Amino acid sequence: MVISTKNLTETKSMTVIQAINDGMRVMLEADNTTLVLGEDVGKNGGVFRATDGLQERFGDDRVIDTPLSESGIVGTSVGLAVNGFKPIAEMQFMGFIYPAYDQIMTHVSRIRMRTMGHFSVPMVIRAPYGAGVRAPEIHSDSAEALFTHMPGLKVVCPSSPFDAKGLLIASVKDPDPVLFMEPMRNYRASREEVPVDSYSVEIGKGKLVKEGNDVSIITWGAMVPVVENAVQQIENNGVSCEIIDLRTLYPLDQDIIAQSVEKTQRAVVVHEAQGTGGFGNDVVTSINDTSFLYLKAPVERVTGFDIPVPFSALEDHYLPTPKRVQEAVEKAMNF
Amino acid sequence: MVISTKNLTETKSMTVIQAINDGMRVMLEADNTTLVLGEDVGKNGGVFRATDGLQERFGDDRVIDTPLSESGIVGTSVGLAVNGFKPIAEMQFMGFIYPAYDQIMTHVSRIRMRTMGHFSVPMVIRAPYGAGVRAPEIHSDSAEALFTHMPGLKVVCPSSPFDAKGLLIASVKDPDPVLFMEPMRNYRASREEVPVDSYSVEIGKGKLVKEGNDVSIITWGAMVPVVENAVQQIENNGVSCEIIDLRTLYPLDQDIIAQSVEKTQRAVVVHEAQGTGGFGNDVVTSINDTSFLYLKAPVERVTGFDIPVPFSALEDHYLPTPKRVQEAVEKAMNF
Amino acid sequence: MTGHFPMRQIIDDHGNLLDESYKKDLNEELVHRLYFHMYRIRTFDLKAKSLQRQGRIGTYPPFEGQEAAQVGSALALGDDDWMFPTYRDHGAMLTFGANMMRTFLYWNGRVEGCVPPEGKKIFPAAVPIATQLPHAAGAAWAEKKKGTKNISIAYFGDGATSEGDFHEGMNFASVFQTPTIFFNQNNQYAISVPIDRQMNSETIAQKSVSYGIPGVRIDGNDCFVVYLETKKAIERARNGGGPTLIEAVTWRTGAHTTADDPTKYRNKEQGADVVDPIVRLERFMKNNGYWDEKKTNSIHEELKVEVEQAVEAMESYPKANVEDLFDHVYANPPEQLLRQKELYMEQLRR
Amino acid sequence: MTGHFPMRQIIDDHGNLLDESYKKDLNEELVHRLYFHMYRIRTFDLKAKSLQRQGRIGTYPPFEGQEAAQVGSALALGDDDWMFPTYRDHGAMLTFGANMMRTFLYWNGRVEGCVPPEGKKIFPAAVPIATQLPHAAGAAWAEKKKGTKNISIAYFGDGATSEGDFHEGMNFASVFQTPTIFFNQNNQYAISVPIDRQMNSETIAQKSVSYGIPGVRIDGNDCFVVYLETKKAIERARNGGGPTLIEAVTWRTGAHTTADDPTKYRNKEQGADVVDPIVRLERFMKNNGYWDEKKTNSIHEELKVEVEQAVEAMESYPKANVEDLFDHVYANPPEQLLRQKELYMEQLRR
Ligand SMILES: Cc1ncc(C[n+]2csc(CCOP(=O)(O)OP(=O)(O)O)c2C)c(N)n1
Ligand SMILES: Cc1ncc(C[n+]2csc(CCOP(=O)(O)OP(=O)(O)O)c2C)c(N)n1
Ligand SMILES: [Mg+2]
Ligand SMILES: [Mg+2]
Repeated sequence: MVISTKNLTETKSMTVIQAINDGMRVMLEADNTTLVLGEDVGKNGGVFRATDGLQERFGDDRVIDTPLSESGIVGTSVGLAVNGFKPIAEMQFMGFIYPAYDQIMTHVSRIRMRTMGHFSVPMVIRAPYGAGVRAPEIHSDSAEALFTHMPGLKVVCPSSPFDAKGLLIASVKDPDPVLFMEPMRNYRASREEVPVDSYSVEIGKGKLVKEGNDVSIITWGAMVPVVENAVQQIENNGVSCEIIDLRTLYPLDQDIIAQSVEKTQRAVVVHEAQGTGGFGNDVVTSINDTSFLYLKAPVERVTGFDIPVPFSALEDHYLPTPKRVQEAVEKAMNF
Repeated sequence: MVISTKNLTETKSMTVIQAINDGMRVMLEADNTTLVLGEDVGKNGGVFRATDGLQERFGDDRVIDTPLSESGIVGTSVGLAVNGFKPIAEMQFMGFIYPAYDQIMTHVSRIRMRTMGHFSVPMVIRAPYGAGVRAPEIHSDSAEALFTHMPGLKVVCPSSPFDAKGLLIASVKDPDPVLFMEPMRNYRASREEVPVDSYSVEIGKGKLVKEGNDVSIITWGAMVPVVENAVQQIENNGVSCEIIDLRTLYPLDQDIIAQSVEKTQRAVVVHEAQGTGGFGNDVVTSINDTSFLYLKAPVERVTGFDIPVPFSALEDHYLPTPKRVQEAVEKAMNF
Repeated sequence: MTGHFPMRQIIDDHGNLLDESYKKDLNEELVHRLYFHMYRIRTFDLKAKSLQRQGRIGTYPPFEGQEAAQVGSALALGDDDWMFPTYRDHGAMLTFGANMMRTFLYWNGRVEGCVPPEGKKIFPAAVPIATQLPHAAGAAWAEKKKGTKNISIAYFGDGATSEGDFHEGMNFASVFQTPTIFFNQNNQYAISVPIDRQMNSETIAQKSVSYGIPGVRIDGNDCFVVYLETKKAIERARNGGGPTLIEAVTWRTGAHTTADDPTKYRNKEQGADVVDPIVRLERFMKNNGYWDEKKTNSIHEELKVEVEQAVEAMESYPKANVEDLFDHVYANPPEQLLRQKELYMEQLRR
Repeated sequence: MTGHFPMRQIIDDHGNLLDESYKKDLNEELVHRLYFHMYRIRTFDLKAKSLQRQGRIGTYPPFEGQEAAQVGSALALGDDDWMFPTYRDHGAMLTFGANMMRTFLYWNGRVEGCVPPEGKKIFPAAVPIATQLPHAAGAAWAEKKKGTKNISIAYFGDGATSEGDFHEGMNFASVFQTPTIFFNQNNQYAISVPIDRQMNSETIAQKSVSYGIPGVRIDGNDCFVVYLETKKAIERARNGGGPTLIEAVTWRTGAHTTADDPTKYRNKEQGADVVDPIVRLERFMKNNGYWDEKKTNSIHEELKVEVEQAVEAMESYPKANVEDLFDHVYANPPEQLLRQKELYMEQLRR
């Protein structure tokens, strides 16, 4: 669902990274309590240029270069948020969010609960994530499962330019903290017409990317294009695939999954994080809970292997590929 | 499987905490590269007395009070481990492991991989975990799922005195780092005859706690006694339950689960961490993968709710209870 | 480095004024306010310990011995300032306006104990050590951005200085020159770990050098120096002078918490020479003609009544509500959470 | 505080000896060793940048301008010491004995690049900032426990000082008096963030005050002061004197990495006055009769050949082996991982 009171007919062709930049621009304009802070987000405009031009436009007291200190960034954002500001904090890469894990786990996600709503710390933590861009070690982690297991936080992960802007705006407007995961691999991979004005894409709703009848493929973020690519091959073989882009991981859109799986009766979950402990297991459980009797085959998972994301020379062997997706679909079909 | 070259006939009645103390004693004696370090583990003997008497016996250069600094404790343990020592590092409570998350995620678990085995950092990170002991906020977290999603690490969680000592010794001897979770609630809850000598319980093997025919209840740690308690009620109603104590979460003993579920054809997973993102989802997926066709009902889960572990006045409402287990079994049976 | 950070005192252990020039700052109203609040939180603290022994509240961390540090600093704050305390700072919180009944509730495992009175900017006690320092930097930064003169104060112990968040919070505050008071209570122990095992520096105050900010070491059992030095740092902060690190040297008279046994790790002799901060103030009052036995007794009586009434109110407070568990995790609880709540409430009714 | 931590120098920008008393320490062998290694790693660095431009290796972080700091410190180490570098310290690593071919491999995304020569205690470059400081404290602590005289050195940048692990690592080292050298290269930028936005302290050296350990600020582009001060700190550490913080003030001549565009955040003028550390050494050599044009040319030639051969060896190195992905995560890979490997290897063969 798209919520907007404004004119959405004026659009511009944008990449994911441009859409994210534009989402921040819109919110910095709309509400002067909105802040952007992080390492290199100001003068440099971000190592991916996500915040390009924002400091020039909104000043260095609103778009703020911070010390190299993730726990400090998130921890001071707690103080800013509880005192009336709306921080959009950038973690330069998701693999560098771990020093802030304590702050997110013990404070960001718990302050509303701890004070029965007296204090709250609405903020957005942006984190570029994922492998496949030949980044150095640690830069390629996909750590959503460490945050979906954290009540009080929402976890959002768009795959397309339109959703990226709309979900980012929704996240900034959300009364609760949101981890906003950005698939680096999609940053400049494609363009889409994106409204220039403000609009929201509702948090907690998946998207039916493509209808199909034989098998449901459930995925998110950087794996959406991989699945789309695989499906082209698979449909050549006469298997009709439905593709669901979850877009939000917590809260999970269990209905869209159940509806699809109850129609197709077969499901494949695709994500790039390691399988063990991965969020794919939650999707499997959700299907187990809602749609057990409909299933004609076990739910297949195509995920990263249970190994650290490899150095770049071999990272493509870690990531789900169209071929691996294809074989999983075959397995589900031939069960 | 129990591995020992020694006399196991001489035993002593021990609680879980005594067994853990004894496991450290045995390893400090056996190998003078073994170190124990952490906050208050020395002179004070640990806030739970887990390390009671060890500093007196082995000296303060082997049983070491450290500064209040979890990342420092784990980070220096990396240096100690790579340079020939075997640190047993204590996190005073699992809820205070988060400041060390970065060290564990980016170094402890990855150094072997990163150097193709040239360097390794065998160490044990002990962490008392879980709710139900009326501890202050944050002290009651059960964070296993944040570590099973971390290749390179093993995650062990005994429930009984015998397993606690044997698994601790196995963990110290393991060539890889092990997160050793200790169910606080079980620390003094029961006693068992435990060999005085050294012995190992194999990492990666679950235990059949009780045979049964109608439903498999899979659990670990502090939930084992809760399940046992529930089963007494349930069996009064004529339902025969099999109980499996996983004991190790990574690597997961998929065989013991599959064997049981293929016999009973129904399964209930019980753990105290929040359901979403919880390790129970991995168990569900494992059953989905191995035993789909055997299942007569969806796998039921009894877990903590998707809320932060509450303050102590209401913590019992968060935790799985025998009643909740019982109702889940009924649901599985009546599906 | 101690040379640079000598411990400042205004009165000595016998209650004698060490520096006559301070005399003008020590008016009667201040002296009585300090005494009142120190005695008040002492009364609270002793009561809490006794309730714990009787099983009427849970584990409790006494602050006995630290009353001068907590009251002196809290009284220096303005109404619109922010407080970021730890689990041992309920004395400071009560002095700054926290509700006593709710404070007892907190130690009885009730989340309601974290909710401050409307308008009082008191954050819940930080349980994970040192994590509140960046919060205090952030909240003060927000005040600066808004253009107010409000400041924030973060309380923390000697042990807290070893955590990364101590460093990151101090660094942020110094870089952005936030009006933040980092108020350290160096009670010389972190549970069982003495300060010389916690750090190799002779003082905590000298850690201010890392951040290029003022640092001061004071006798934390001298309520006057605590009050006046905190006040000075606050004035500087209000006027754009940025953060200050204050090390208040004090002593934890009792156990770390009611679950702790300090005989495991310290001798009887340790701390034997420490004069109770309330006794010190009494001596000063007697030496300087501020002592009025009758008035004092009536204050003691009044405080006893206040504390007893708070206990009563705590014990007759409505029972914890299970639904609260689910209702405050999100502003608008997601469907999947509402389902969990519904099922559980149903089960409870069965 | 800069008063306490003036920047030490031995030669000035023109290569003039500032203090004759050092003359005795600067023997010919040392001068030539420093020159050789600085020129060597410069040759490597320039080659790496050029390979990156040609797409023959991945993103690369040049250390140009920091050669004196890296070589001077690395040459002060003994064979049995430990090195804990960052991604920008391949100059120090090469000088200490890392294999050049493997260093190129590393920047080509190959994990093999992390494996040091047998017996060389060189840890892989730390990617998460400041995380290696506690490692260095731990490894040195182990040496102390073993009763050896070996020490460890941790390299880190100015930006790294803002992280909690900087603080926790320094604190552990100071409390346990581990023989650790904390060698800071203050190149004045952390990607785009200048040091005055990183910290409010005038120097990094003064952060040693927090830990009660020696701290020294040196001209990091003066290879002699780097070498001699590092040596001094190492000797102190070997003899039980504990850790030292060294701030080597230097300048990152180029971009943060080959993916970075410094014109976004710094002017052309910035750094224009910084004299290249190799030029400074050359000037000194010329001023003092150490310069031999012919010999120098032949060294340059020799180094060019070494680097070219390393590139060749890197490019003809066996292709990355997929099985390695699964084989080094655990000493004995668990069954569930072996199954993943097996299935994937099968799939690759299909
Ligand atoms: C991150 C973290 N680690 C460990 C603990 C357990 N713990 C509670 S209080 C305490 C000692 C704190 O000492 P100090 O900072 O000196 O404060 P004091 O208790 O003396 O007031 C410890 C280790 C904790 N609460 N948080
Ligand atoms: C924990 C962490 N956060 C962020 C990054 C991204 N990052 C890589 S290098 C760098 C700047 C480091 O600056 P400095 O410590 O001065 O070292 P230099 O690059 O100048 O050598 C940043 C922010 C990282 N690698 N690790
Ligand atoms: Mg203390
Ligand atoms: Mg730098």
